[in-house]
Amino acid sequence: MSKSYEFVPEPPLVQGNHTFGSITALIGDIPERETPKGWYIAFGVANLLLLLLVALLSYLVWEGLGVWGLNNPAGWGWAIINFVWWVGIGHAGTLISAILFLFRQHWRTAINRFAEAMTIFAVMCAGLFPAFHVGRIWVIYWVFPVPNQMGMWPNFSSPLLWDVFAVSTYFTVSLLFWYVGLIPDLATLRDRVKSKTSRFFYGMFALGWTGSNRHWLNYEKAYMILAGLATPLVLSVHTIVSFDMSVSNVPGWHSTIFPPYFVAGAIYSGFAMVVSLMIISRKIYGLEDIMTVDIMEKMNIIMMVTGNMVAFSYLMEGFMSWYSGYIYERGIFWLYVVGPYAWGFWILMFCNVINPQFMWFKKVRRSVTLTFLVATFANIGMWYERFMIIVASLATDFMPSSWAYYSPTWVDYLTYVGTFGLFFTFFLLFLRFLPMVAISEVKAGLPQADPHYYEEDDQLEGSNGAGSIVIQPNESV
Amino acid sequence: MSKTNENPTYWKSLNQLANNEEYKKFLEREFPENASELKDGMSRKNFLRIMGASIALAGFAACRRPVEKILPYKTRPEEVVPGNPLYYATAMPYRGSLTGLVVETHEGRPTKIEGNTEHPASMGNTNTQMQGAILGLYDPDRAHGITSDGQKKSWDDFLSFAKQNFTSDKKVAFLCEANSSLTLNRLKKDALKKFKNAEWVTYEPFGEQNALEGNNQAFGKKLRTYNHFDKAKVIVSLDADFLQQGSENVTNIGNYTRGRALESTKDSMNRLYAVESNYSLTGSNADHRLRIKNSEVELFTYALAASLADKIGGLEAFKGYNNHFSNHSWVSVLTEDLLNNKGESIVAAGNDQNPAVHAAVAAINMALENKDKTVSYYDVPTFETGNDTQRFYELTRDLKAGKYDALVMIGTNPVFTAPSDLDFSSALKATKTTVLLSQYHDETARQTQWHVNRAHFLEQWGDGTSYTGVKSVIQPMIQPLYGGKSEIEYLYAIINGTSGDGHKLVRETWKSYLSSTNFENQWEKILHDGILPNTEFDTPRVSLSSSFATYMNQAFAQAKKPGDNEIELVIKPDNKIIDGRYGNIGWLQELPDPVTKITWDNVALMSLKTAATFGVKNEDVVSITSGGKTVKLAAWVLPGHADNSITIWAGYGRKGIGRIADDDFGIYVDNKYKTLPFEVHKFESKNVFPFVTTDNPLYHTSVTVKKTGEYYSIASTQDHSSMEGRPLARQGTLDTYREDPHFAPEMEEVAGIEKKSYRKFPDALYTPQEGYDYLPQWGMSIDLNSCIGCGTCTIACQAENNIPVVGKEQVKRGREMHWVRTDRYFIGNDAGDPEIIHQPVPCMQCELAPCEEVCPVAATTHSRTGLNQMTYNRCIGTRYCANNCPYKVRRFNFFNFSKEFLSSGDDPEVIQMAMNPDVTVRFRGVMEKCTYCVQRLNRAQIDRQLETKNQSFKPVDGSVQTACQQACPANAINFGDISDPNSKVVKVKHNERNYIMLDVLNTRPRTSYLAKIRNPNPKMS
Amino acid sequence: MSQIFPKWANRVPKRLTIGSIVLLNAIIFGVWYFFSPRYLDVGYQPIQPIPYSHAIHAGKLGIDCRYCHTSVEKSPHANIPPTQTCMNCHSQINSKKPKQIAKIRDHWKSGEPIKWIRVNKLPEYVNFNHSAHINAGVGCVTCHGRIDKMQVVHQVEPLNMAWCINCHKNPAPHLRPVSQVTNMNWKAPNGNPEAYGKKIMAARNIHAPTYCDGCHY
Amino acid sequence: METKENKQLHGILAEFQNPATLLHAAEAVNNAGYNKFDTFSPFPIHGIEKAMGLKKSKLGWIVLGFGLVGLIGAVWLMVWVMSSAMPLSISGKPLIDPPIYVPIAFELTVLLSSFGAVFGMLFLNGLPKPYNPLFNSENFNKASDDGFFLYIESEDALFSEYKTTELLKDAEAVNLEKIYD
Repeated sequence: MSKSYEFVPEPPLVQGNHTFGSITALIGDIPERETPKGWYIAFGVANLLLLLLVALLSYLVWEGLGVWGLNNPAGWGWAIINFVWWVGIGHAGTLISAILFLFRQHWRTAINRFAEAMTIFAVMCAGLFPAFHVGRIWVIYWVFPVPNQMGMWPNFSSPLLWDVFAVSTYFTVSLLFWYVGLIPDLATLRDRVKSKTSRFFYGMFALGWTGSNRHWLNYEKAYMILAGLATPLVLSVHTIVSFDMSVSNVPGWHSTIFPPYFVAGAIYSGFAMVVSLMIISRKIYGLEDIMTVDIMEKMNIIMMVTGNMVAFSYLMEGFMSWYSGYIYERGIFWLYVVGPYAWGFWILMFCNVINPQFMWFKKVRRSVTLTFLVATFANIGMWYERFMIIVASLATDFMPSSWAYYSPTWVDYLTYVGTFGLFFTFFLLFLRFLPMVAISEVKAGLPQADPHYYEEDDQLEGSNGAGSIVIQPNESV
Repeated sequence: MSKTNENPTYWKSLNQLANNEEYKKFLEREFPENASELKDGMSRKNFLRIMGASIALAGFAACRRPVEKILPYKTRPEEVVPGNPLYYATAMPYRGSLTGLVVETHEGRPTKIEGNTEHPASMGNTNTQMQGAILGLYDPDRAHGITSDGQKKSWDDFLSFAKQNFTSDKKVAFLCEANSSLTLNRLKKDALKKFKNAEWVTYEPFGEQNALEGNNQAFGKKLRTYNHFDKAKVIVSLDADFLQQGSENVTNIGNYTRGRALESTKDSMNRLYAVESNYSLTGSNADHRLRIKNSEVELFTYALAASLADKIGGLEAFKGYNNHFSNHSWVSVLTEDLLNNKGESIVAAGNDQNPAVHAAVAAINMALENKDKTVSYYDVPTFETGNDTQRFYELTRDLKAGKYDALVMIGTNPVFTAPSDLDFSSALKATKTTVLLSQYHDETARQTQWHVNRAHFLEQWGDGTSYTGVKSVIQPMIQPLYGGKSEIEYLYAIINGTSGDGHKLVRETWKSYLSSTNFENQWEKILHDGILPNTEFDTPRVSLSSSFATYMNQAFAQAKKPGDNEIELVIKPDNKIIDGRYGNIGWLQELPDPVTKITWDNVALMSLKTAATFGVKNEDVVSITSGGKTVKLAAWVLPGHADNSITIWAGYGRKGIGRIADDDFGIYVDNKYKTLPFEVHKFESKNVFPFVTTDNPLYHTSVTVKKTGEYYSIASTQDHSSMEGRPLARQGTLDTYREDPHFAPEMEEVAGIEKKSYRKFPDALYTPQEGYDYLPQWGMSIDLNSCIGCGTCTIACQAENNIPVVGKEQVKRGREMHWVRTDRYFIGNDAGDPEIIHQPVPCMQCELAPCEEVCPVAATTHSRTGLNQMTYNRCIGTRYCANNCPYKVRRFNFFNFSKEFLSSGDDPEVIQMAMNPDVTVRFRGVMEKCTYCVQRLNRAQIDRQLETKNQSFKPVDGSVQTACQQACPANAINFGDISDPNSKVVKVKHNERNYIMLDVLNTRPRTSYLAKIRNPNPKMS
Repeated sequence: MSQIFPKWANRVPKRLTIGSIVLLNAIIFGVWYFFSPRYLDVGYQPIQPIPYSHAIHAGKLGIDCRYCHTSVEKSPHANIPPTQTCMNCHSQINSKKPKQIAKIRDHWKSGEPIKWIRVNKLPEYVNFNHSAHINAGVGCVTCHGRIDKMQVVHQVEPLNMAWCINCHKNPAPHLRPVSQVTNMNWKAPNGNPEAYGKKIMAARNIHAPTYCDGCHY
Repeated sequence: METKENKQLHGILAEFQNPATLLHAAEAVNNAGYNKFDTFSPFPIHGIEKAMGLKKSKLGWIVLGFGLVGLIGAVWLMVWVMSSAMPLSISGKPLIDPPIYVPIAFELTVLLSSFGAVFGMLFLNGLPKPYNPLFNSENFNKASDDGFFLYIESEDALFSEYKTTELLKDAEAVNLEKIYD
């Protein structure tokens, strides 16, 4: 008696009738193709903002931190908010690459490359702030364990120091991970581009990659290990960032839920940013076939899940502040809700609690515009979350006598805007000169990449492997 | 330190110094060591500033070594050991009487002022103005020389001028500040002898003239009232802010707190009733406070007197009198409480109240048999006869009428302070010759012919008497920085047309007080101790004068109940700058007002209800009109202020005095960055003296107030005044204390500890590192029951630790640098009429300090003496420590505050001289905080090592004091070695009221508090 | 395609790696050596307004340090002697350098202080207390070197924090009897300063602070 | 402009239709006993390492080494600094306080490991190698696009121009090319 199972395959990762060659052409030609006008305009704006950033930071260093809106209870302000926000965004990239790689989620190939790029640039923006928010940046090297004539060393029990190590490690590893991924594609470009200079540079960075399978063997191993290392690293980084708060005793900071809560938040905002960037670049460079709506939907689902994790931690915070019976904790939560910064709290509630719920609807998940909207709100919301945690908690802590309202100065505003200049300057350069999709991985993802694809020709002729396979029970699989 | 206080080095040697060339050089600031430190200190900071721009240079810091000169003495005065400070006794003339001081000098420049323990008016304590005097001395804005009609003149010019113009045939008027100087008094007699029909008038805008006149009416003799608050059981203050105002407030604070000190549950304490319109510092310490209009205080007094008259004799004048207070619950309760404490009670009236009120109060105290028990009436020989106020009015009118050839003014500023309808300027115009001696080229100086710049009391020889009459000598610590002259040299010159040496003049005077046989020895003893003991004024036996009844009856007739909806305006002397005389002292301007916590400004204080009626909130500008005069001021809601009454502090809104006193935002105005969202209106003037008129001296009964719709930003250091139900500043009533002595520590529940006794903490996860037992373990205790919240500790700390003034804008941003702040909380359910509790908060020196573990570069760590040390030169300024400090006592240099503070003004180097050479001047971008004055501790520790040949590292208990402790007029702060079970501080910490703020965090602070105890009258509730 | 890089290019990467490693080490060493106070400050020898020779006064004539630097035992500062101190002798004694003596006398007459140039200097934020060290038995020579052999005084020790801390962590080898502090050529008996110092520490109850506000406040 | 004359033969490059044929070819060549040969493809081909008879990569061991250096180095540094080089009382915490070592120890381990992974990989692959005889072949460009190649070096013991060519022909090579160096 025979039973037969129907196997409904995933929708193909790459849509349209693509061969290896066409994939190469699709992405590999971008540096060769002449650049869209939009790119130049965007790049110009980004550069202006970058200049603004440089100017403001010089002004800051010359005049002193007083030019920011910091005051006595609120010793940290926008600088640290922006830092945490950017680092959070910087999470998606390596996370998508690493975790999804380990979980064999092949749809990652469409987005991992520029997600990683985004990570690197975001972390660069983030890194600026902790450096410039110190009072005497000219001695900031004291945070590194460098032997010196004072015989002094850093204090390894400070979460801030852990942060220094975490963020710099994260940046370095992300950079390596990204570059390793780039090597074969750089080789591809090296072999395509015409001009001598670009051949020289691509050639130099391709390190003479030939596509030898002896090399692929070590390469894949290395990539796998890096992914394995990066995954805990990603989680550790925001955990340690959250230690900056949770290890101290400030009400609203001193809470064990922070690490998971921060990581969830980071993934939430990170994916939001990736989605937005993906939506933009697929439009500009016509990569709809690779960055498909299915992939967008998958990411939206992750956003929804992490968003709800964040919402849950808000709930827990409220509950614990009541349940602990710790009047200072209770006080601060009450102040979030009705205190001087309540407006921030409610913005946050909308963006991080209501907003992700829209993703329950398939229509929203699959609609490009709506997704873009939701993602943007998610990013705004995550900024406000950090604002509430850092400023609101500090400004109204144990000592009512010292409570004071923190108000940023124009320098704060413009510095934040300036960081976008830094981010997009690099990001646009990346889009322009580097393969924004992992060419070799996409190819490897194609059905014809599998040697077995060429057996049983008769059955699979021309169907890109997207047909359904009937498996007989008596067959052993 | 105080070890040296007990035997400060003899003056003689420094006296020889004064006449030697080298010492003069000295004053051109050529110090052996410290000057170079300071100069170089600045250059280093400049260097750092540049570093900000080019970090690359950092490595070469050492190569660019500035060549540094060392200038030794020619011949060093024996007692000067470079690097070791010297202490000299002197005295400060403060609002008409002297307070004994001991001044710390470093290589000839005074750097810190302390109270003189020998001196009864000080008893080792000081007040804010005395602490601030150091900055007053080094004020670059003081007048730099003698001027005549805008021309710079020399002292000789003045002498020759005096010779021609002050001939004996001239009709001369003398207008003098309240001044107790004996020599001045001696010269005054000469003056009156020389100039026939000359007039000598004493004028003080906020002086004791009303009190004197009152006593004059009551007893027929001008007598000075002195209240022994330590002896009283019941104190009734009728608008008397005796803890803050008046020249004897240091003594009062000491006595008052001594009368409330509680060592154990058995002790008893006095009870203070306050009746006032403004919420004064005294009111904030009262056990019961009645807020009524200022104009009603008079009526209340009479009602009280009347109700007493029914029970006891001596108040017949009040029999039958009654007004709307007569059946007020307060009157009956007070009557009863006062009668129960006959001879142990004090009724005190405020200096600004009518003479009649003082007369009535005098009668009440007589009737209650308080005289010579709790109240003394002193006969002060230096007083002129007659009513000072009236005499001043007449003098001015005569001057305007041109009846005088010359007007000689000593230390007053009538153009600024005199009643506006007198129009003193025209009096000056009408007089041919006018001369003025004053420290600043002030409003009056600009209208007088000759202005002689006055020497600061630290620069001059002088003498005088304390409030109670104890004689002291003022000896100079430093040669006049700007060649100023003392009042005696000035007066001598006017009389004789020749220059008289202050030193000789004073000795001359004192010949009559000391026996001629061994004058020199006594003289030296006086200079050494700072006082001539047992020389109080005598207290004549007095009785109510026959005319008293009639006088009171006139008073009854005049005293009317103000209309309920009438708005009254009360002008009060400022708590910090009095009538503006201390206006250019940055420390005082930036000191938060003890009750409102406002800095840098005066405001229109009003109650919640009144503010509501005008529809204004804090910082809304109101225009106040009375008698044709209008002043625009920011409104400020002060809970507990009387309704329909507005209080304004005088002394603000000055012009052309100096960069601090003038109508702007302190030293951060021009050269500094301003934040956009925070915008400020500037006004013509915040001066309220125009309201003062001859018939309404200090309050107006009906004024009109309008909301202008403008907004004027006020820099207050405390935005939030509720404790939010958190047990921070803890208090209880005497009864609760007696029932449950441990009520205070039990107010916060800490897991694992039932009865919290001294140094009993919940366990930590690990065994904490302890201090070394061969070292002292420093600890502090602050008694909230003694603390009255005056803020002297803040200024003392600022003076000791080189803390910069940051200016109004920065304070507004919450960046004030005070290492010890005084928190003021409103308590009680009635938002309109709350209680106040004050709580000084320095660094708690936690043993498990949250700030330390979070510093990435180990800039703040723990010393083995238990201090939470702050290493400025290691700090990179992450401000993480400040975030993690639950007590919020850390301060950050957001700008290069010290540099701005030290290098601003015409003569920057001068302010640098005020800096304490033992303390690093902090530069931009570093954190700073209280370290228990570690420079003093280390010095004491090393001195002890030297004494004991290294056998002991622990200074003897009491031989080292922190600046705040030493200055505190209430003796609320105890400090010492807690590893020594017999030290005072340990004894205090064993008191049941001892508690630790935020002990739930188990930070194990070395500083603990004693809970405040109030002594309410059960009948009141 | 044709080759982008010539054959020799394959040798570049290895050489680059080795080269950069060498360079890096060179830089580290350079900074470590040339930026250190031991290189920058030691040997600082300014020309003094009057070529006063410690070699003659302290060395040849054997005048005790404290004759001029009187406050060293009782004050944080070791004072520079007042002109008077010079005059104590040089009002009578003429030396081989009459011109210089004349200078001093001029200063004495005019009262104009002699502008000596400072040699051993700590930053402002360090509070070094001479009396404490003298009292503990740290010899002058320990920090100032053989002053008695210096014609013109120069700095002999780096005076950087690590150098201070080094001694504070283990003072023993640098201790001597208080009576011997000014003795320039004192040697520990039994030639073992470590052991001898340990005895002194025990006997004189010597503890050197190694926490920050021992010096910084 | 190089000519075959002044160059000597370096090996034979064969192109194949698709991954499958390359796989089989590799198998054939390997079975024939060649070992100085290599296959090239724009992406790693599943199972080819078996076909080519390659051993497992040794990269793992290198990474482990680096990782241990990071871990031990970090912990040693922190213990030494906090307890011996700079023994300060910080918040009264003990001088040796393991919990605080965790984050930095972890981070440095990861950092060093990933250095190991990347540089180890490059080392094992003998990269960077900008010059490669294969680049002389115009056709070889496809190796990074959609070409599948097998290359047998002339150094190989079994190499003989004729036999090798035959072998490759049998393995369905679509295109053969001599590579000169």
